[in-house]
Amino acid sequence: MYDVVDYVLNTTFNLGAAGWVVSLISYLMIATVLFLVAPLQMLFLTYYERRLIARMQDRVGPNRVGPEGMFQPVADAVKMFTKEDIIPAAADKWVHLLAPLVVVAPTMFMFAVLPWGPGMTPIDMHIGLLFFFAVSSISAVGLMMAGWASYNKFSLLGAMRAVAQMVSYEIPAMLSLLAIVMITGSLSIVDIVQWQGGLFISSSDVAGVPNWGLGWFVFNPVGFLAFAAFFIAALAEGERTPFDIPEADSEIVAGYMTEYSGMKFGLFFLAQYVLNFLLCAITAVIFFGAWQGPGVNELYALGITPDNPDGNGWFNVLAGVLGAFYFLFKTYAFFFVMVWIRGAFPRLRVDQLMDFGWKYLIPLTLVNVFSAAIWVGFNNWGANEGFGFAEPLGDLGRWAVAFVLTLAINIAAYIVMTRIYGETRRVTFDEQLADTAGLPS
Amino acid sequence: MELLIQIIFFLLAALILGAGVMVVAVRNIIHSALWLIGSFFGVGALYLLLEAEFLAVVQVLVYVGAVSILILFAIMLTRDVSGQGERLLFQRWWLALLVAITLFAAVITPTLLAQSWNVVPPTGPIEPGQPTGIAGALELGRGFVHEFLLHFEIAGVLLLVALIGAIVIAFEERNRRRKVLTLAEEHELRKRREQTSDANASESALSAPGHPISQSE
Amino acid sequence: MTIQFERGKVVVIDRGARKLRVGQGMLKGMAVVWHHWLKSFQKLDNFSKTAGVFTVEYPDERIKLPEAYRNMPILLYDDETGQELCTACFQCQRVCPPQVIHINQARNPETGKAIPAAAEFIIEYDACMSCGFCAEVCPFDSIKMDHEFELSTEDHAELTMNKAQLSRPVSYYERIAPTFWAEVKASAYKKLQNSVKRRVDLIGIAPQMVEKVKAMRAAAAESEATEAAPSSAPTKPSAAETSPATDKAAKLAAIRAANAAKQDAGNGGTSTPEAPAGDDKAAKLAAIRAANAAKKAAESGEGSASVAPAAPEAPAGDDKAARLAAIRAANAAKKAKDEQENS
Amino acid sequence: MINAVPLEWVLTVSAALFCIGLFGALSRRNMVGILMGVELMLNSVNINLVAFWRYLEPRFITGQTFALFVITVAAAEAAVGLAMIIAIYRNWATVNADDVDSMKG
Amino acid sequence: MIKTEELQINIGPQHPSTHGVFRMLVTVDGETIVDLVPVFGYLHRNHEQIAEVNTYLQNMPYTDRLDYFNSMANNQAYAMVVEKLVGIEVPERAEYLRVLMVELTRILNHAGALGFLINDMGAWQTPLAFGMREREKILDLFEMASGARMMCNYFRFGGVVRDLPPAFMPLLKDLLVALPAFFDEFERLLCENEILLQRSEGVGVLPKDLAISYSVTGPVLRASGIPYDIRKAEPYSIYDRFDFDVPVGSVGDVYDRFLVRVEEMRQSLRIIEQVLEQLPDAEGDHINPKAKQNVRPPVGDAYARIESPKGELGFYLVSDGSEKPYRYKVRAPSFINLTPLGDMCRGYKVADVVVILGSIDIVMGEVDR
Repeated sequence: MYDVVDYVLNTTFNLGAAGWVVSLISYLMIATVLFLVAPLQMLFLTYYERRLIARMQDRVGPNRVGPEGMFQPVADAVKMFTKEDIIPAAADKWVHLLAPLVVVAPTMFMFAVLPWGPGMTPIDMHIGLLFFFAVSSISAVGLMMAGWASYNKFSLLGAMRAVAQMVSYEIPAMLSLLAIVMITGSLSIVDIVQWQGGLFISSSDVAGVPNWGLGWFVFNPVGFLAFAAFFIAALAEGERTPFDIPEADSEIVAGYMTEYSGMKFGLFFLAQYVLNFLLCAITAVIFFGAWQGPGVNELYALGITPDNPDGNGWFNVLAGVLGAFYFLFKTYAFFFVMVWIRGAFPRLRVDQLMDFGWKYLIPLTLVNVFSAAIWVGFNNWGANEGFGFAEPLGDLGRWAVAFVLTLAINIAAYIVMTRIYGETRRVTFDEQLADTAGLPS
Repeated sequence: MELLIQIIFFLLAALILGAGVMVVAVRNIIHSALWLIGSFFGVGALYLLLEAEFLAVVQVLVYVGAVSILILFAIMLTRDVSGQGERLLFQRWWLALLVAITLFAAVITPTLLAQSWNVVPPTGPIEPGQPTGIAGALELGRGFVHEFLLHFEIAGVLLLVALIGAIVIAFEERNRRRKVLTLAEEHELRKRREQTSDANASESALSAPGHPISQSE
Repeated sequence: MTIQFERGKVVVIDRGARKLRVGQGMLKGMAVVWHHWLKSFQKLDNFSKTAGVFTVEYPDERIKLPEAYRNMPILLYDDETGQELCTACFQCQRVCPPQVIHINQARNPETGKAIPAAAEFIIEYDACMSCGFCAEVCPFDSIKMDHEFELSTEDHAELTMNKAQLSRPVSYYERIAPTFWAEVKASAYKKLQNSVKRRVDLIGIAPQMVEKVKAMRAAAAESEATEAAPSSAPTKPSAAETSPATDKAAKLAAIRAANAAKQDAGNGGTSTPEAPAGDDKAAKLAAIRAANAAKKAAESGEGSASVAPAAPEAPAGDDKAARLAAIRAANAAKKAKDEQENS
Repeated sequence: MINAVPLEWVLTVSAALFCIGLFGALSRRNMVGILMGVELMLNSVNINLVAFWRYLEPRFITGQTFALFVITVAAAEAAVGLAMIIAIYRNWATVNADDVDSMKG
Repeated sequence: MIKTEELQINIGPQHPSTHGVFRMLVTVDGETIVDLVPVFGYLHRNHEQIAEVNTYLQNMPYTDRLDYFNSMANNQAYAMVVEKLVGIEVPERAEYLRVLMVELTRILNHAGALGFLINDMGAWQTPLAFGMREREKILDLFEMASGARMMCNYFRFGGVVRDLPPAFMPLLKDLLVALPAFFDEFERLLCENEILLQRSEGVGVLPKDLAISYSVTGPVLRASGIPYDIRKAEPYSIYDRFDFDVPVGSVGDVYDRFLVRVEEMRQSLRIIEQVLEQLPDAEGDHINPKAKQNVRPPVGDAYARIESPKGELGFYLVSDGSEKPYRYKVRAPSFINLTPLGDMCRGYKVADVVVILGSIDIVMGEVDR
């Protein structure tokens, strides 16, 4: 983007703009595009979800407005805009007003580090992953504000639940990403994506694997367990079934959104769907190689890159389109899974949710961090770090040993943990009564 | 470029200080906490301006994402937050003000007048093994497992101790907690009491005569 | 524990308590949903299927309603002659659980004798509970249950249906319930023939058929006249003029009756319901009640100077109800006068 | 940054924030308010550390490391402090520092 | 948790999961329920008093409106009590038709009730949609036979209003193919689901002897382990001619109630299959031709009860010899099963309230009458 703006300003119009003006303009343009993309994603996702879940329930879903109901979300948005904005008399007016903004703004920030295609990352921060999660944690403040300012018991209860849930599930999410970060040795999202070239085996682990763009993390045991744990945590972060407790309509009406109407409610809705999109996207990025896929790397190699400054620009476009297609396809596939889960499961109770996060997911991800260390040891370390004994196995052999070891550890951990957790959860009636034995009568 | 940075700096300074003043001046403790979050955010942005990206992100993650949430939780769990009809400050708040202003004067005078801070970053030939440029996350990570390993471990232990300590302090002992008996538990207890007093009357109602269902075991 | 009954036994449900649960139950559930998603591109067109879209996209496609379907009651009349099957036997009015059927028996304007036809027949659709008793008990197969269910309206009072709105031709019912009608067709028509014999003039003709029947009769008369003699031609216009003339007379009579009722109100006569303006339903009900009262007074015939027929003050803007009430009141008043004179 | 804004400015902001925090910690009755004042002070310290690191020793990580430790300590302090406030509230039903004047629970 | 003040929350009367206009005044300590007071009467329609100004026949469509989910069962109970009072014989075929309709009603009621229960647990409509799909089919059959989907008004004193139309049987046979598949699928979807287990195991336990003293009936009682089913205990109509089992639970929690209902649907299916085997072919024998509909029972009283899908549904009538009942009383299972709700919820979490309420399976039309 910088190059294009620079070319237009300084070469075509010969304005002689300073470097920072050029970068400001180019960043603003990118930001505008992303800012427009976010609501469109929300509009599309609501439609997509409603049609999908309807099909899962043997229904048809909205199909009246526009072809196949395509404009249903637009109609909903218009309705949302034109509704009366209600502020409860006892509410804290300013906080009530600010809360939706505080919730929406971070989700917009998070777009800054998403890689849409090769060379199409808005900002390649070297701490991109950390940025993503740091920013996502801000919206918890907004939820708290919304719940408190509404002056409603249901709102406050919902906000407390939402915040407790978000804060709790950030830990397993971070821990499962820690395993990936240990393997790549970088927090940069671009590096993580780059690492996932290969064919079922990453070419970064084993040199000489053909790079078809399929060396995703999910294909190794560490990555798979991390993926499962992360996706579950993402469901909780995005308040999706079975963790949609903060807005459990059968219990606390609509949680922190109870006292919101019209556009402010629309903003919450926007934030939620955009967050869901982002969580699906980041899952696709970290575990499924974002834009990686057959053909993208080859096309990109022919385009203009830092290594190959005199390539053909059209190949950049082609690689970008293909990469963005792969990326969005994976993202929507994850959203499909979210909807699928929503279609299949009831929701947990709030104490069960906390138990699940703290007593099951966190230990499991801790074991996975241990596995990741083994993986890194076998694949990346040499004699210097004390892994000289593995050298004679060769790259592939070391990979295989690491694979078998981590697979065994992870499966064992999964079964043992599930058993222990399951036993503690399944308090039979007799045990429940035995628990009363010590009670004062 | 420089002007832009200066403008940004002043805006940030205004945010940090203004929000800080609001933190101590606002009556409603929730508003106070929200202003505190604003101040934290300003500090985080200042870190970004100072090119400490990692610290900026950690600031947001820890302060905005965790500490402020903790504070908000603590406020909501403790009391009515409006603060209406109560004294906001101690009776001798002017003393505190005096101390603060004196300290500020004492610190700032030598800073601005006596010392020349016109420091030039060390340039010159870079020795082999010395880092180049501005240290980032990578160098920090290296540092934590080499140079500052002990410090890092101590920080970890500190956090663990704080975690356990917080739980121990805030934990309500089991027998002090209110236990609401469910119907089944209550019934079981009553049954046991009856059993101890009258060993005979413990059969369930099923075997009572006159039950409509004739049953054979 | 198994308790043996005479046939069958008591089974204690297996809770699967000792099963190892590592998430396979959730996966099973997801598999079911996946199966439904795949199958959702077909239609569930058969009762033996359990998957496939079962939505009926209502305004576009409609389920064929079974013959027995019952929504709201309607009145049948014969297609050709326009004769209504109803004889105002009051069976339906008596059996109706929410009491929403109101019938007014027709009378011969000259003799005052009851005619087997309903002068007015009102059903309050808004309170009807669609139980179908009226159709069941009707001995003349006149009242039947309709299949029309799109009755929603913004105006509550629109759901009070009078005879004109209730009447449907027999062919309509034959179309929606062919076998049901085939069973009763013969007896229904036989009974209709009997009651038609006792009807006079246009009484007993479905309101929407009145003009047609009139035209038909006029045509018949004309053809008769042309056949018989040209001298009887001047009778035609007078016949055509009768209806506005009687209307006017009726209105006059109604006004007179109302005045009389007002005067007699103090004498312990039937009370005069004062309907608020604009309340159609109430007006109609009041009209019917007043007419009934008048009828009763006329029938009892016991020197009813004190029991003057009461006419409602018809609200402005409700022509139909007002006119109906007026006619009825006028008839009753006339009758009462006659009887008074006789006694 | 270092060319546009002199170090003194940053230090002034830091000192001012420290004094605001100090005033809050000394004067507010509400214990949560006191804790918030302390958090402000810790933040100002961090600004100082990062500023010195950036202006004086950008190639080494000592300043940032120190700041990170301060954040760690702050987080620990917040957790323990708030736990104490909750425990106190449970026993005294107050969060005003001057009402809590007994050493016995 | 931290010691907090008790908080009072109103769940209802307008609330998505109170199954109508029903209010629960919940006192909570944190998330734990200390006290729960059910408040009802928002849907009171004076049913019993209206019945005393109506004739006996006119009450028949009003009974449809009691428990609008299973009007056929209500009709049967009312028809039975009047027949008992007057002494009307019911032809054989009519009895079979009645049993067929009531067992279909049981399936549709349980399919709907389980769907709503899982909905209250937070599933987004899928089990409900599946249950409703089968319910639709059964309602189509009802419509074909009686003319209405829900307010069937199909029963008359001495039989049923009309015989089955010719198109009925083929569709019913198709449905009998679908139903076992539906039950299996429903079980696969939910019965082993770990989340459902967590939400329902050990929740809302109603111990055996308390269930008896609370006088609850139906699946709620059977889930507590009492094998009490009026169809077995006091076989009315022709229920002594069918083989079917009575499923009982062992603990009495929400999970048991769920499983008992699933199993009862299977048993109802068994009964329907036997009905189809045994159904006599006599055309026009759907109603006793001698039975008058505008009855004038002799002076006296009668009580008749059936095992409705929700429990014991009884009608008590006192006749003074006129054409209208002198006294008319409904023993509504929903109402009596609702009485232990407050005690059952005590000690559980707020989120469990709606689940326990859903597992009792109430219809407010019957509770408030």
